[in-house]
Amino acid sequence: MQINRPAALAVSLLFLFVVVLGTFGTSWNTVSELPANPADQSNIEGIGMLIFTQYVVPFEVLSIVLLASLIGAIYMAKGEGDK
Amino acid sequence: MENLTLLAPELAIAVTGLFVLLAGIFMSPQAKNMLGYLATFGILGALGLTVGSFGTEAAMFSGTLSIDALSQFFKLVFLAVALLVSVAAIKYTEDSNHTEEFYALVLFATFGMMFVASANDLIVLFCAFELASLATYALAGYEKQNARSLEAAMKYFVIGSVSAALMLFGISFVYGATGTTSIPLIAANSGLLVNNPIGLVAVVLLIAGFGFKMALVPFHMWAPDTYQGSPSVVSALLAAGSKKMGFVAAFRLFIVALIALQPDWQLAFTILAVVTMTFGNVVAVAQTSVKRMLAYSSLAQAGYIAMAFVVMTPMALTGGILYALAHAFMKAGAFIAAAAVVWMVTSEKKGNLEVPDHLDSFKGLGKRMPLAAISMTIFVFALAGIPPTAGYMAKFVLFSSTIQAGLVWLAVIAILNSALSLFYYARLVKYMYFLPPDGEKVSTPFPYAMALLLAVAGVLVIGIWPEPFMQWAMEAAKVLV
Amino acid sequence: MALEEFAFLIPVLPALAFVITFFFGKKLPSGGAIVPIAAIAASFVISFMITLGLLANPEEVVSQSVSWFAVLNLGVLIDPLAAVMLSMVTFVSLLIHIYAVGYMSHDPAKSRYFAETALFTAAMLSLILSDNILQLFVSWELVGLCSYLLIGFWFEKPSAASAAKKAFLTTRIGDVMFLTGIIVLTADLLKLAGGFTEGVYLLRFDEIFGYIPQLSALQANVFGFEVSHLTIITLLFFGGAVGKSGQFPLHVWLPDAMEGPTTVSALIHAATMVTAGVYLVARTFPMFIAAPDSLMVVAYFGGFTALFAGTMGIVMNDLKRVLAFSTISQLGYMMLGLGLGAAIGLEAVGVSLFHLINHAFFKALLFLCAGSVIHAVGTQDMRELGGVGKVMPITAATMAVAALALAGFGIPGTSIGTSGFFSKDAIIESAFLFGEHTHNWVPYLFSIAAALLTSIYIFRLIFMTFTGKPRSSYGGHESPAVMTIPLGILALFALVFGGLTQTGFMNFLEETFTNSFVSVDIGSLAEIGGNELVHAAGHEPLFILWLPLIVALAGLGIAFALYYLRAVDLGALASMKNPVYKLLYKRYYQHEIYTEFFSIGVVYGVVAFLAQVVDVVVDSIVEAVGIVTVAASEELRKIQTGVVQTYATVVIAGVSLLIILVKLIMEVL
Amino acid sequence: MLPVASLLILVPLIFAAVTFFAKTKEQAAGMGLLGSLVTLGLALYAYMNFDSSTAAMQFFESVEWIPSLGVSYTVGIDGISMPLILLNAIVIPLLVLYSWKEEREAPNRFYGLILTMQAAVIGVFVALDFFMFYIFWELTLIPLFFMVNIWGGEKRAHASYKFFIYTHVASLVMLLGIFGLFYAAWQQTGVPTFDIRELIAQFQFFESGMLRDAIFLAILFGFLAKIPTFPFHSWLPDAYSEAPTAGSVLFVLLKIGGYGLFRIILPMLPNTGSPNLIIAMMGLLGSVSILYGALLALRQKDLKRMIAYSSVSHMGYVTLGSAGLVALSVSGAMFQQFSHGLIMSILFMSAGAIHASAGTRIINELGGLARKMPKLAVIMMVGFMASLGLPGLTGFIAEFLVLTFSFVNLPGFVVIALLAIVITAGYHLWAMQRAMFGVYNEKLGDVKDINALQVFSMAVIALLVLYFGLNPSPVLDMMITNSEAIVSLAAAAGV
Amino acid sequence: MIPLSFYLGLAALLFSIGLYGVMTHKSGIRLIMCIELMLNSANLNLVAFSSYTDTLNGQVFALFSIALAAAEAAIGFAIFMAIYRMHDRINLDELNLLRW
Repeated sequence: MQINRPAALAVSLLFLFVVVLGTFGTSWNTVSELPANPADQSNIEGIGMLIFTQYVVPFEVLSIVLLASLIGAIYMAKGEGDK
Repeated sequence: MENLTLLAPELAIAVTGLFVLLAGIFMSPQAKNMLGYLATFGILGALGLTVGSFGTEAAMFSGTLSIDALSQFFKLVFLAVALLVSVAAIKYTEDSNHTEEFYALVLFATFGMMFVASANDLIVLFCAFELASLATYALAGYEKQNARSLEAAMKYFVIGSVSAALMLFGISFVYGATGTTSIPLIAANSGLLVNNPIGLVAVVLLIAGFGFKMALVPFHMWAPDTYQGSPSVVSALLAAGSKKMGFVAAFRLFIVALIALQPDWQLAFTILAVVTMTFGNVVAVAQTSVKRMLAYSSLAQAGYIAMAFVVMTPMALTGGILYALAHAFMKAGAFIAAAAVVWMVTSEKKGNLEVPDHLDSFKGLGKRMPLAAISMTIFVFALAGIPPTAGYMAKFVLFSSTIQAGLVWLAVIAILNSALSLFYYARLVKYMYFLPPDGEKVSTPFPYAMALLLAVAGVLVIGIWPEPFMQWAMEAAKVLV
Repeated sequence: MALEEFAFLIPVLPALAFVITFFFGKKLPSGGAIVPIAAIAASFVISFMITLGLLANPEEVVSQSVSWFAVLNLGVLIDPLAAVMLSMVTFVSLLIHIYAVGYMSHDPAKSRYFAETALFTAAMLSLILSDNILQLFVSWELVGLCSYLLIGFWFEKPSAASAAKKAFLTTRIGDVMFLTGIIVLTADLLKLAGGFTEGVYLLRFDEIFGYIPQLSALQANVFGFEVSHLTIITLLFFGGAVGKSGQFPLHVWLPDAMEGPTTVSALIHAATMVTAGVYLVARTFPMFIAAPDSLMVVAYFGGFTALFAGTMGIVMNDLKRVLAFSTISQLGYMMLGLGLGAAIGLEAVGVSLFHLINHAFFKALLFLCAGSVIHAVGTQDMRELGGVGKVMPITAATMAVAALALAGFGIPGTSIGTSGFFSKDAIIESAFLFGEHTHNWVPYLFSIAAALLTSIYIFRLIFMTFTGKPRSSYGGHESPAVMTIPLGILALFALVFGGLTQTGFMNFLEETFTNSFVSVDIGSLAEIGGNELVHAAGHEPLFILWLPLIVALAGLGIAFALYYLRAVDLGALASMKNPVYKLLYKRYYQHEIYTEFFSIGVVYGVVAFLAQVVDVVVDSIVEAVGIVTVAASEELRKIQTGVVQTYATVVIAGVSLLIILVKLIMEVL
Repeated sequence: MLPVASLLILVPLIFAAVTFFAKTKEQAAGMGLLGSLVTLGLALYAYMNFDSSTAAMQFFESVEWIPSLGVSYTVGIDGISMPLILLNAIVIPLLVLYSWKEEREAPNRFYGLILTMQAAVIGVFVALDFFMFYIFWELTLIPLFFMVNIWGGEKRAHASYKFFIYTHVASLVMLLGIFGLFYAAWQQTGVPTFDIRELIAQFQFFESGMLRDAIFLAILFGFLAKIPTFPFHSWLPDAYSEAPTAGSVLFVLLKIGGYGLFRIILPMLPNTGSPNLIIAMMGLLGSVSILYGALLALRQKDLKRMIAYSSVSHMGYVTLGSAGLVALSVSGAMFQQFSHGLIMSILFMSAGAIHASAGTRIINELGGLARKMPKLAVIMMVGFMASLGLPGLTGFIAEFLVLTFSFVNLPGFVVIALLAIVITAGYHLWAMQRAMFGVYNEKLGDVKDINALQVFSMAVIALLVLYFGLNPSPVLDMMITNSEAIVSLAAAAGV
Repeated sequence: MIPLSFYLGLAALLFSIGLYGVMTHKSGIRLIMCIELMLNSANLNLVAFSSYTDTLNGQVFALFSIALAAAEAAIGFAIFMAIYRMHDRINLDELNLLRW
């Protein structure tokens, strides 16, 4: 089986169908209304607070992720000099 | 201020990783061989710290990390695998000029896995999960002059990324329905998920995300190719280590956070477990590449462990957790033995160089590399569940739990699979001992020998004296129930 | 008497002789023959002394028992019945062993021969003095084994190997019936006794006989007939006897058994082993007489066999085959004699055993004479012989005596006559009595017709072998003294034993079942079995008394005319074109029916073949699992196409399908 | 008092480990002999100190092992296991002697596997904890698999896998039964235990129903397939006939299936839902096996296959005798196990010797071997006669007890078995006639008789067959003691 | 007010498009783009939910995931580059040494 576009289309449509059915069939428990003027409300500060308090662990992990991907990418992408 | 001593193992790994990386820059290619020992000591230290902290329980960083028996147990698993891989890789990276990168990536991947084990928040979980994935993508392609290694890395990356996306998509729905990413809070707010179709969608998306790591059929597609194509030591890390990461994440997420959706995921896991173990075992029969065969056997083993989700009794979870530990030793050991054979074939430049792990390379291994052969025999017998090995003990507990829960049909499928697996395992043993060797005797390189002996020790100790491991696994299972 | 303490030595000594001869015989002179001869001589002495003691005091039988295993025992019981058998067997065996020293002198494997005959003697003696049915069966099987080994003594001859197998298998059919009888008996006894009792030997004859009334009362439904358990058991025992004693229809092995050395034929297939069946029926006679219909069956089979074997005996050309059919016929007489017990009660045992003992002497003699001839001339085909009497006068003379004894020459009403005369006539007279009493004349007709045939075939043999001119060039000389002396002794016994012991013997045997070991009332048992007994011997019409002699003389006359005078051309009569001759010569096509049709065709070809088909099917199911698995593996692995896009497709389709599947199953449940 | 039960497992295991490292053939065989002789000494010691008047466990040892699962190291010997241990201990050294002069690859592994097998089989006999029992049970597969796979005949690969996987599936089914037993008893008492006797004792308190019967049937199936009984015998002919001589002998010493019947099945039987139905089924399978094995043996062209099928036939007596459920029929079944081990050892050794000398085992290609191989002929004759149930040899005692005392409860099945007796005699004698008697087949070339060591080892077994055939009490008495205990259990439950 | 379902629908659609792309494109570059699309559609979900549930976790999560996606893309490109070096093209469907 090589690349099979109709099958791929069918599969992705099926996925769409299932997910849409799932999301639209759900009565989401949302806030009654969005903040009056979202543009006004800056949540940058809140996000920053969260990142450095509650989510400091993923933040630190992310540093290692970046380091790892850096090493990995450089290693993979670098042509061997001796080749 | 948080008590960081509880994170000492993780920190030790991270520091070792950074140190290896930095030290490597300043070292001559020959001296780089030292790095392997360095990493090994780092891992040993972390292992010691982990074992030392057994029994402590704590929630850290606003509850995003949870130090408990489950996390400690799986950290033990990951560190054990890392140790084996690290020791074996001393030989593997001997002639490489990139030893520091290799070890750094191994250590970072381990670091990621350890965080997954103790993650108590989906954000931590996802980030750590990705760390473990990203680091191993590069490792899989470590032999970048080797088309197979690259192909393995490519497939691993593509399917891994798709799975990550699926998982993130699933997480977003869970978050949307509960308004939180904290695992305990999700459990408390899961009303909406239970009553709406989105619950099932989210569950299956998450299963797909973790199933990628666990290599459950049909999310396993990358696994045989990647396990076969990657350097054997990396395959060991993937099959023995990162696969367990999928399990520990799934344990926490489904059993703790989404317990309210148990009917959905239980059913899904039932289907997956049965299909996975059957497919894995059946297809393994026809394999001629040993690593590929081990990959399929790895699928089958994942299917067995997934039975823990189906049975969901304390005994089953104990069994599943114990199985994770046992499988870490058996599978890592088996891949390292394969690594030794691949080394033998490639260094002699004789035999099937395209597929150095072909069954034919194992001919007469009992004469050529006695230690590798006997270790491999023990590993495959353990995988087949033959006493007195860790594999037997784990199967004993896990399979017996299905009977306890009255799931006789599941038990029957499992044992039939287990019996079928004997076929290909025994064939491998036959090749090693009972076919004439193709070459001279070769002494097993010291690092491989050490790694193999460690793994054998693990397999046999768990098999013969399982009581302490049983106790730990039971403690870990208690966290979940 | 102290000697009785050593009764157990009677079988043990020959057994030891077997061990010694088997392992060390080759190093001893004449193949170690001296060892078994000495042992058997000792056994003979012990037996004979005990018999003498019993004759004086028939009540005080010798009885010893030791526990064997479980509730079963090994034991010795020497009552009158056993005593006469013991004496006869040890005596005949001793003579034949001595004879064999000469006969087997040229055989390289003679030590094996003597070892095996010693073992045979041991087993036969153990059979006779067994005090329980199981030991009897064990010995019964062991004599069968020895018979097998000795028939196949010259195993390199394919015919010998084949005959040995045939003998073992045919008798085995009987043995299984016997065993089945024992099994049924044991199960019944267990039920009746309500379990085991410590110290009670379940299968000892005294125990068994004590339960006869209860056994008879047990009824079973066999093919719709209500049959007494006792009848079933006794008929199964009789089945064993049919096999061992060569009765119709299991007689087919006995003529073939002549492939063994002639001494073996004399000892085993004439004098001793083949009479074990008769002995078994005699030993369990109280059971037979108490079992409705059993003795009638015995009588019919015996009578028919006597006649049937006679018809085949008259056409055989092989010296030993004639004698073999003669043996079958005479065994038929013995069975008939026992069967007549339905009318004459316990006397039947005496009559039958008397013939058994006499037959042992003259038939052993006949065989040994035949052996002497064969030993000397190297062939046993009578068509190639003739005029041997001139070369071997002693052999000819003794054989003539034996022939007279077999044909039953003697003067009725006096004590003058050969042994066979007294015993055979007694049976024929009993058959007459039986006929008178029950108006069933079939046994009598069988027996008188058989008497005529007996006379014809035996004198045919004498005339064809010893008279006339040689029909081929054989060498030949008289046999050595070690062979002729036993011939002389046996001839003496064949001549006078019957006359001397006639009445004493019968009376002695009547004591068999009333003594210190067991005491049964045959009369009341006969009532249980529905057999009315008569006690009116000796007032038969004169014609009846003389008739056996008349037919014997007639037989002699016919044989004389045909084979001595050659008054009639036998060419046309004795040719394959004559259907009667062909039928007889082919032995009623028994080989075709038993071996080719039943054994090879039905059992091997059909039943075993069907079993093999089943096996292939069962096995194929197992194999199919393996084949299907491997095939599935080859197919399923192709799902891994190696193209990453396919992999992604499978993963994503998997997600969607899993969602749908779970949803559907949840809905259904 | 020595801890004999443990030593009986440990000694062969240690010697096996040492043997694996032997360098030369002599070293390997010598180690094998030494190990098996020490084991024999231990077994004899145990036998001498054994009290056959009690059905209780002797040489009992128990140590906790995995408390969280209730697993303990518990061993002991009683009248059911003693004779089988003795059988093993006697035959293995003789087997080593028998194989002494044979040339083969990797003798160290060969003898090492023999000793491993011995340890495993004795382990099954002495284990009183299901966990251990199962470990040893499975362990027996491995040496046999390799025996067949390495040193076997032409179709060894196929035969070995078939045997391995088939019996492994059966064992696993049994394992499921054991699990069921374990959990049900745990639920019952609140204390986990794998103690065999405790679990059997608990079995009677289980709720009646599907589960209880399923547990029982699963365990029963494991044993029946191991015995093996028709229709679960498919693995046997291939495995027995393809195995090397030593492998075949190890197979016949593998008496663990029948042992399971006595140790586990019969005590549980009275408490199943419909014991009479199960008895009838076992009786039917046993008697059909007897007849069926005999008929198939009659059809075989290969001497070893013939013996293999005759083994199916003989093992039918074990099943039938157990189903008979009378003390003496059960003892007969036990004795049949003992006897069959000895007799079949002779037969397989004989067949192996013929194959080694004449180069073929096809019966029709042989002929007149008795002239060239007189010593073998005598011993083989003893074996054949014992196998066809000739009185005076062990086979008869066993068959007589089984048939006679099973007749009390199962007359119909005994009649089926009786039909087989003539056929049994038939195929033995027919084979004997064609292979050993008649004119010597000159095509076979110059065939040599068996060597002195082989004569010795086979003759010793033959003498034992004779000795125990004449005097079975030394082993039969203890069997009866234990059978009575087993049967009284059934009687108490009113079966 | 735009209903939540609009966002969700859009995200699902984008995700499906991404999937279709992964399943059909031969080129590694396009494949990575599609993967990015999928990850970002999930981010869209997270942010939308964040707004509609009035919690900030989702947005934090989205930030992290953007960083992760970048790292992932880096590794991916590096692997494809190595492949390119070896095969001189990155048609992924031609890489099928490892199969069956």
